[in-house]
Amino acid sequence: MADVKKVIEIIDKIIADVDEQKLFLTELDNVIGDGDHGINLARGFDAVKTIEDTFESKDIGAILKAIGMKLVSTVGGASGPLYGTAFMKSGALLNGKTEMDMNDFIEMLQVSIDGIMKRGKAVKGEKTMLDAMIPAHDAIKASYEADGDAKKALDAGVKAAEEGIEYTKTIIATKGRASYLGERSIGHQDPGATSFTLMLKAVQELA
Amino acid sequence: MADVKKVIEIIDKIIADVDEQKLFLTELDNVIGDGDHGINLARGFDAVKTIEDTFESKDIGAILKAIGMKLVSTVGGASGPLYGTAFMKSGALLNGKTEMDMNDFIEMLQVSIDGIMKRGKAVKGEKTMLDAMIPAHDAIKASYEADGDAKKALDAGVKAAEEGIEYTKTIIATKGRASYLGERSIGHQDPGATSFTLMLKAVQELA
Amino acid sequence: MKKIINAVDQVENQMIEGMVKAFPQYVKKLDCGNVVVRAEKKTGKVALISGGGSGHEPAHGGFVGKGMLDAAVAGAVFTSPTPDQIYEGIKAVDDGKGVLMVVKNYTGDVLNFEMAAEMAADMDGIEVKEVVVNDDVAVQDSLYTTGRRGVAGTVFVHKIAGALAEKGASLDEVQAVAQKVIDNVRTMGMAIKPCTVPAAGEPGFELADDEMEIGIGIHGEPGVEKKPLETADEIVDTLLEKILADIDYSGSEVAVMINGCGSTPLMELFIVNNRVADVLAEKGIKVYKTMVGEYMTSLEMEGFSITLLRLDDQMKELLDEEADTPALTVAK
Amino acid sequence: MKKIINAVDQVENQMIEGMVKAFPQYVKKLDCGNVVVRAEKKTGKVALISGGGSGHEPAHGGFVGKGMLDAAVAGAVFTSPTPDQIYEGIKAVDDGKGVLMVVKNYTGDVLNFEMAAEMAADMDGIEVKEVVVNDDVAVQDSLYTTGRRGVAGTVFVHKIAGALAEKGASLDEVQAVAQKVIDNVRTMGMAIKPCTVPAAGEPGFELADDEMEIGIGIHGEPGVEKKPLETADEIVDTLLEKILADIDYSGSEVAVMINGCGSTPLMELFIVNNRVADVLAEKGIKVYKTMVGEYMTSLEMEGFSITLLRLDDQMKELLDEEADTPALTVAK
Ligand SMILES: Nc1ncnc2c1ncn2[C@@H]1O[C@H](COP(=O)(O)OP(=O)(O)O)[C@@H](O)[C@H]1O
Ligand SMILES: Nc1ncnc2c1ncn2[C@@H]1O[C@H](COP(=O)(O)OP(=O)(O)O)[C@@H](O)[C@H]1O
Ligand SMILES: [Mg+2]
Ligand SMILES: [Mg+2]
Ligand SMILES: [Mg+2]
Ligand SMILES: [Mg+2]
Repeated sequence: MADVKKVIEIIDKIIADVDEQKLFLTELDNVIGDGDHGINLARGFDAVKTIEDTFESKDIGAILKAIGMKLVSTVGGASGPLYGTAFMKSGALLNGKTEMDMNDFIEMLQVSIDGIMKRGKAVKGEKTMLDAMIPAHDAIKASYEADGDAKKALDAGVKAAEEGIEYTKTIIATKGRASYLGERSIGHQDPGATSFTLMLKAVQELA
Repeated sequence: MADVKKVIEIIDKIIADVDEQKLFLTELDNVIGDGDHGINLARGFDAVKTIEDTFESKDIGAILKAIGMKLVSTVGGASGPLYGTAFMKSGALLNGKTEMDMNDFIEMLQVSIDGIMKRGKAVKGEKTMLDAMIPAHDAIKASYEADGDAKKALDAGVKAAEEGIEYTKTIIATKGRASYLGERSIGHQDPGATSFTLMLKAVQELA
Repeated sequence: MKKIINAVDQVENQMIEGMVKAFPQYVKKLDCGNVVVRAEKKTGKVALISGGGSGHEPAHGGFVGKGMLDAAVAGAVFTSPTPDQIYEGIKAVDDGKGVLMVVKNYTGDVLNFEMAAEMAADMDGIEVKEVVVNDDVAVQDSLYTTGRRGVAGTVFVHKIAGALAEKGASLDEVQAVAQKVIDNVRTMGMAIKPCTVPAAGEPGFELADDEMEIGIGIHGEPGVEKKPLETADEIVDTLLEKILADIDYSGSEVAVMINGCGSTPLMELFIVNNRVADVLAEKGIKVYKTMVGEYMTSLEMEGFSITLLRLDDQMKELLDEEADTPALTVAK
Repeated sequence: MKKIINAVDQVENQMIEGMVKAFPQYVKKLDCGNVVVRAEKKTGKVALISGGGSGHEPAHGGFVGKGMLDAAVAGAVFTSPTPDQIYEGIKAVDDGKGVLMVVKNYTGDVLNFEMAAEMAADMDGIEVKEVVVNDDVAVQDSLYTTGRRGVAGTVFVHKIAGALAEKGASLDEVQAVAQKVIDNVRTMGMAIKPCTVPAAGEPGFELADDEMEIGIGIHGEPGVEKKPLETADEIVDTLLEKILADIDYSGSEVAVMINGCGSTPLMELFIVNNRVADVLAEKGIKVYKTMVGEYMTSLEMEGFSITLLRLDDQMKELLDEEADTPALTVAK
């Protein structure tokens, strides 16, 4: 699925996409949060950019761990520790590897979800990034287990994540800042679910 | 020229006119001062209105003194002590009188001017109320001494006061808040010169 | 966006630098980031650390000093600080007696502070405890939310827990009194004008010329409702009603805080207090102490919050203890 | 006009009432009007009285208390108080040692205070002296003007002369030190947003979205020029240049005040101080003490002023003396 070079390529694209979608993500957060999700993530991935030149000499696990630590120490807010935890857990999983396959990726999603659920004390259906992550993981896993087609599996994952975003519009937030809005949060999509989908799309396109 | 009843009538008109011109005077003060001259005077003459029912039993001197004290204690700003002094000095001059004639009025203007000049340490040509008062006094005096026609004299006074207002547009303020503007005060008429003219017009119309 | 700043990405740094340069007798900045600690470390006591996003000045750096905080960590505007910075703050102020973190109840703050506490415990064996302030009655505390937000009442936690720590109490005692303040403090706010996060460039919400937002949070988060602007007295009555309904203040003594959100003239805060004092007097609630000013702001948001703290003898005594910080001084 | 008030003609009264209700331990109001005096009259000392229009809160009522003022008289918004009220204030605080009036240099203030002083001298034989503060370098002090305006530097006069009076000095001594402060204090301000006098209902001046007014007065009076908005650092440089050109600060120690005009977020004031501190350090001017906050506001005007006070040993000592007032507390 991906070697170190490919992973770096994907990270590169995520950095660029987050930057490009910064205002959009912030605008989403403005409606039901505090209007900084795009700013936060962009600050984090800009910082990741500054350590990118160290990646080539690292294994995939070390790269993901370094990204996780960078995100934790620069993003702040709720999403910083959550995405940071996801990358750090993924790094621990892929420790020493210079190649990863689809099964690695599926497991990586799983440990990310577990890490985020534990840190954020959240479950599915609370209008968070988990509502894109969990369906994406499940769809990728099901599709890949069915026919072993990686591309198809990733397409299914993105589709599920996008449906997850739509789903967040229909529910009341019970975690994060959007929960203060109660009923008023209905009708608006979750910024974190949106940013996760953006990252998954980079994998789909390049892996 | 005026008995107690007439004086009360004139005061009544001044109260009404100040109220009517409040925004205009304030607007003038906004341009070269701090935008409160109309508000200040209206507050003062509104307060005068509350003691008007005591006037009938008083002589003209006592009425003017009471007005002066009321203005001093309610107007504030620069114009409060200045107009207050003018009315108090006029009251002292007309102490005990229940009738006043044109000579009384001319002398009343003179003590008012003297009082204001002393308190405000100002002279003619500094872009203040004095630039309407002094020419008005001089014109009334000259006209009345020439032919003894009170109406003509008051007309001449109002005309001189209005020319005084025009004159204030042409000079730099060297007293009061407008002096902070330096050159920038040129082109704008003085609020105090304007409010004095308003009062003189009430006398002209009713006396 | 019309602001007196230099560059959007410099506001946090330059704010902290400007604060530290103004008050070198009180505070200094750690090299590692926007962490402010007492100019001279106070030893032999439990250390108090707080923090949160920037944009709430003087909170929290302004409350670092004698009788209040030992450290304050400032994140980006309206964004929780990161665990590494909080961790550095914890390490800098711990003196072996343990550290109490005063955290406002936002997911971001809670997650980042807890991660930092884990780091300090795991890597340095520092005993770190936490209290989570949740005084904002505008949002419901229910199973279906993350609970009430932490707002201006936090300053009372700093003052009272800080005073007890200064007297040499144990970590458990300091945590207990901090929790007692939290259990007894309630706040509600409103705004008539939004604020603009510099990096965003646009106001966080919109209000028409005749509208106000009741129950606003300190990041401009909505609360109860948007409605036509009312008189100061009517607004106060609405806020007080909610606060007084939340816990029973009857017959008790309270500390009152009228907190400006950043661009509310003091004149208006006093007009607000005029009504607050009258209503409390009517209800037989005795005011022990009133604070009027800017304690927990939201950049240039215009509005105010009312905080009521129900006092007991211990809290009264600690409220009156000496404090000497850039933003709050209580003379003995 | 969007304000948190009840009625335009009640703002001054309700502001004073709200202040007195907030700080009964410090101040009380005289029955005769908006005159605020210490809650407990301090006897055996020269009394200090100040005042001016309302709308400058916390000035001047917020500075009534130990080590500062004995009385403050508040007029209508931006309008000098009247002589009868000032006279009542003088009578209330005089204790046979004489009264010093601290007047800001505006025709209205000077005329009304002087009339009050005449009344107190004539009718009650009270010895009243006066100092006139004129720290604003934005306007030229020439024979052809009424001289420089009195602005935020006034607070240093209150602090330093108040401290000397508290120590029991004579009226002449207190007047002399007040005059010394005036001779050594300079201020200049700017604004990016005007304010609206409640009774007027419209802003006192206009600024486009990208404009600022340099040299603004505390009632929104223009000063030097209207020009495009610059960075905080550039603005500071402009203001400091004017201040430093007015008297020679080189090699001296100064007290710095960064004063918010009413709706400037503290964050921006700290960013301003960051530059002020750097420039003064560069020029070898030593900062003895810095104050950052709202001391002399202009309703909800957005902007700030910088004040520099050149200190000598006496002024340094008096600046550090204990003060305990609603708006300024210096702990010993
Ligand atoms: N407890 C939680 N568990 C999982 N995700 C969460 C939780 N709280 C918030 N989030 C996610 O974080 C996103 C907001 O991130 P961000 O705006 O960067 O932080 P903040 O809310 O602190 O400003 C939300 O859209 C949501 O997806
Ligand atoms: N020294 C002075 N002598 C005479 N008139 C003065 C003097 N200073 C100001 N004035 C008058 O007072 C007017 C302003 O009054 P007002 O706006 O009520 O007071 P303030 O300037 O204190 O706000 C000016 O227009 C001017 O005519
Ligand atoms: Mg957010
Ligand atoms: Mg005026
Ligand atoms: Mg945030
Ligand atoms: Mg005025």
